[in-house]
Amino acid sequence: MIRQILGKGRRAPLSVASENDGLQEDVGRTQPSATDALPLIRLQQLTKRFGWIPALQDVSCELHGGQIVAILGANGSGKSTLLKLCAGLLRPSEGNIQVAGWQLPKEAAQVRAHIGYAGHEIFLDESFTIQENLSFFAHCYGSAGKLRVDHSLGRLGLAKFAELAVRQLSRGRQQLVDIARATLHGPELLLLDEPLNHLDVVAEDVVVQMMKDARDSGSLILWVTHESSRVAAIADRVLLLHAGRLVVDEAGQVAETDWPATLKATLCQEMMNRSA
Amino acid sequence: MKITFVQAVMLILRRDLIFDIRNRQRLWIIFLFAILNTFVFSFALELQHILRREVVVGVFWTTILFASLLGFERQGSEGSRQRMSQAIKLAPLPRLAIFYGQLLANWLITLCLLLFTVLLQSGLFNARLWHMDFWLASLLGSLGLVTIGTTLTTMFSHISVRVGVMSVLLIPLILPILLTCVRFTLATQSELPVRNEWVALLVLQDIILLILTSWLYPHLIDE
Amino acid sequence: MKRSERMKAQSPPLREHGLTWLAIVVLGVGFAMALFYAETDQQGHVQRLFYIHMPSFFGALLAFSITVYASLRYLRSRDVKWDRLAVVGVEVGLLLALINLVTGAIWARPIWATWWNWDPRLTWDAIMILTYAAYGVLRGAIENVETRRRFAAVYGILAIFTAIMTLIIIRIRPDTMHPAVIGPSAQEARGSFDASPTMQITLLVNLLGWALLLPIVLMRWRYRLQQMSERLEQLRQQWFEA
Amino acid sequence: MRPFILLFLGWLCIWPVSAQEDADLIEIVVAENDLSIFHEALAETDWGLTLTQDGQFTVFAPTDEAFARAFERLETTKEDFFAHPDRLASLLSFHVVAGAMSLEELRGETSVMPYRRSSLVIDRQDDELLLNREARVLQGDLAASNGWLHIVDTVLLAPGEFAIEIADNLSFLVLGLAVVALLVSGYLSSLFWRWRLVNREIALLRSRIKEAARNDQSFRS
Repeated sequence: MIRQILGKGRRAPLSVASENDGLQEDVGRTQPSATDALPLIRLQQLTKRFGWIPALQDVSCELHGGQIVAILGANGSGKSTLLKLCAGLLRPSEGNIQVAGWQLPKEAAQVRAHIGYAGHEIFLDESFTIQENLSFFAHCYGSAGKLRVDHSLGRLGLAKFAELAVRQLSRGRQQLVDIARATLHGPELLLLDEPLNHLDVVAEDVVVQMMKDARDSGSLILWVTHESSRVAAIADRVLLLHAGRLVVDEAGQVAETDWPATLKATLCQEMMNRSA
Repeated sequence: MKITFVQAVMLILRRDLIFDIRNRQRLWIIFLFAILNTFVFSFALELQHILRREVVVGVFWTTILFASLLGFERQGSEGSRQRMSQAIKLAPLPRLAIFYGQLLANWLITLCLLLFTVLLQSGLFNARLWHMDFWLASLLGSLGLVTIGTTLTTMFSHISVRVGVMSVLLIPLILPILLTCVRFTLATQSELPVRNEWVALLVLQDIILLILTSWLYPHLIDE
Repeated sequence: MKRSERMKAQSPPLREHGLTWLAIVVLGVGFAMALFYAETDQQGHVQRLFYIHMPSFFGALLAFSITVYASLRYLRSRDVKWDRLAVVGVEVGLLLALINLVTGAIWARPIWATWWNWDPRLTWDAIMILTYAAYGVLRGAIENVETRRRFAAVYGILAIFTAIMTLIIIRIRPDTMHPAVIGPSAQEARGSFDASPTMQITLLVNLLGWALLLPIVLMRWRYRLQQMSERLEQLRQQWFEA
Repeated sequence: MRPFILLFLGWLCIWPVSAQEDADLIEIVVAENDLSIFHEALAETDWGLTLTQDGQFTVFAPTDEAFARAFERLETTKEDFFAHPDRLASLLSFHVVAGAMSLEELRGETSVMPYRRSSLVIDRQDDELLLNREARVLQGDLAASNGWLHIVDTVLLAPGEFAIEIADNLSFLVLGLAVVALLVSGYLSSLFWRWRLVNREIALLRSRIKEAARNDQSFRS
């Protein structure tokens, strides 16, 4: 079923991932045209202060479904905060976030079913096995059934570890399971906070492939990362954050910056020749 | 299709119970403490000499209060439970479903604790605690205790707090319920006519508490 | 901080001072009246403590109810000023409740020959002190500023439930099983007040002083202190940030 | 003539028993020989009057020897204990309970509420009654027209009763005022001290920030 964001009215009703959607997900589907549809995420002068330290300062942009957006920036430049805000875990101090037309802090309930978030901490329970953890979340998201759990485990190559307790897994594999948890219900908005950190090369490719599949099926992936080298190859669009401000927006336009010119220039250059 | 409210509550309830059964430390702490507390009181008050049923009632409720207090303190500070509460917040479950799920889980454990302590203490002090109204009082009293306990546990699972803060916070809130329970069970013990105004008072408190905590719970969870 | 704003923080406007001086005058007059003007009750001179005991009780009630109202408003609007008001209400309320407790106990000693006779109002006052002291413990235990305010507001509301329920339950005497809500508890017996007009005037003056002016003045000063300590924390964070 | 004497003697010996039937509590106390202090105490206060009227009472009468022991405990003598009638009345009110209760009925109770308003605890120690955790009943169930009388071996003292000699309560007034003054001044000084501390800290920090800003400019230029 084509996951299409209807462009009319403020409240864009999202089509719900139906029960049997899991299987046909990989079958090629038309790429929703990014221009006319209502943006999946709209940030307007988003500011977030922890105590008095501004983590994010009036970030505003619009992101459409069907693309991978890389978020780059130094440590403490507000990347994770931006991700948590989009996931509805934090409440913005000023400005507002709209995910698929729903105002996030208040109407988060409607949108939570369509958001997948995998952060730094592993949101799993060590004493349970992988199978139990994932089936619990499958039940939570309402797309119950062993089918989905096996499918997502298989996709990330974790099928044979299903019976192991999370405690016995290595950090990298735990992170994979966490990503499986986030993508279990086929979310329209996938938020990944440095997913490739602890992974070996094989696992990295699996995750990148999974991100590409999700992008092809029309969902938006916000990917926070450090390796700017891989960004050019994978991301359709880049957001550069420096000290809480959005430096580079849209494909390559530069706002005001004192971000080290070299990295930015090389990055934009790569973006230019790739899209040209 | 979203899961219904009751399904969500059952889900959280099953999850919490399995979690507690899986790592049994919390249960061990609660039940062992109940036994220890009983012995401390029996030695301290020389219970076998004074055949006073009132004292036994007092000892019973103190044991219940402190044993479940230790359970809540432990639950509040468990690392894995804190991470899980974050994950559950992400899922599209209605906020109150999470609260009632944890509430029911804690309530079941407290009821087991009640049963265990009644058997233990009526045996040791051969006081006849098996009074019908006694069970009513314990049921309602433990509901109130658990409501406040779960609220504070949720609060503490978001912040890592040193030991002891939970008891300082929980006991003042529990005093009215404890007062009513002790007086109600006193009436059952000393063949005085059991006035049903005590039951009404307990029910009233439980209802007010449930309404209050249900209204305050979303503020606890969401930023 | 601009100069004018800093000046305002240093020397509060006359209205601030005026209220403080008014409170000091009223308290002084009330104090003098309690000692010399009012008749000595048949319980002897110790009964004069009553003119501080009862008004401070209502002052504490006023302070705690302000805390509850501020907590409710903070939860709805998440505005920092409501949280400041809640903190201020608790601190002043605790002071006044403590005064009420101490004078009650000292007054009970010669009359009832015991320091503490589990009199309903005194017990209720003690439990309120315990509950709102725990409020202070909670605020101290949380580092994150937003969570501290939110949880403190939630606890402030739960605490008032305890206070009200305890008041009702304590009045029901255990042995006779019927509520003595109106019945003469030891406190009321002492406080029943059809006595001479001089006593009533003294009580009124003291009531104005202790129950109204003192809490409000203390709260205003404590509120300014709270503002300044938050200003300090802000500067400290900026300093570590820079 | 003899039968009359016999009759009179017979009447005399049954008189105390029969007399007891319609005699009230005070007369029974008078009749008992070792309750003189108790009787004197009753006469001293208005209890002497109330116990004669109708209305059902249960009275616990401590023996003279019990009073003697009580006076030592309270380090007072009989005279100056009787000097304070209100304290005496309050002590006696702890010995009188509304409603006539025989020993049997008392055994069923766990605590009763005398006129003194603090509960009198009743224990059972191997089938013997224990009042106020210390007093035993020497002779119980003396029926009277308006209630029952039980003679006990120790004076019932309410908890914390007259433990120390009560000074004139003016000193308590002064103590109360001193404590209040202490509390208020303590809070005000803590408020003032915190105020000064915060002010000084703000000034310090602001000067540091200004100074840091100044060397930034110098560094940049």
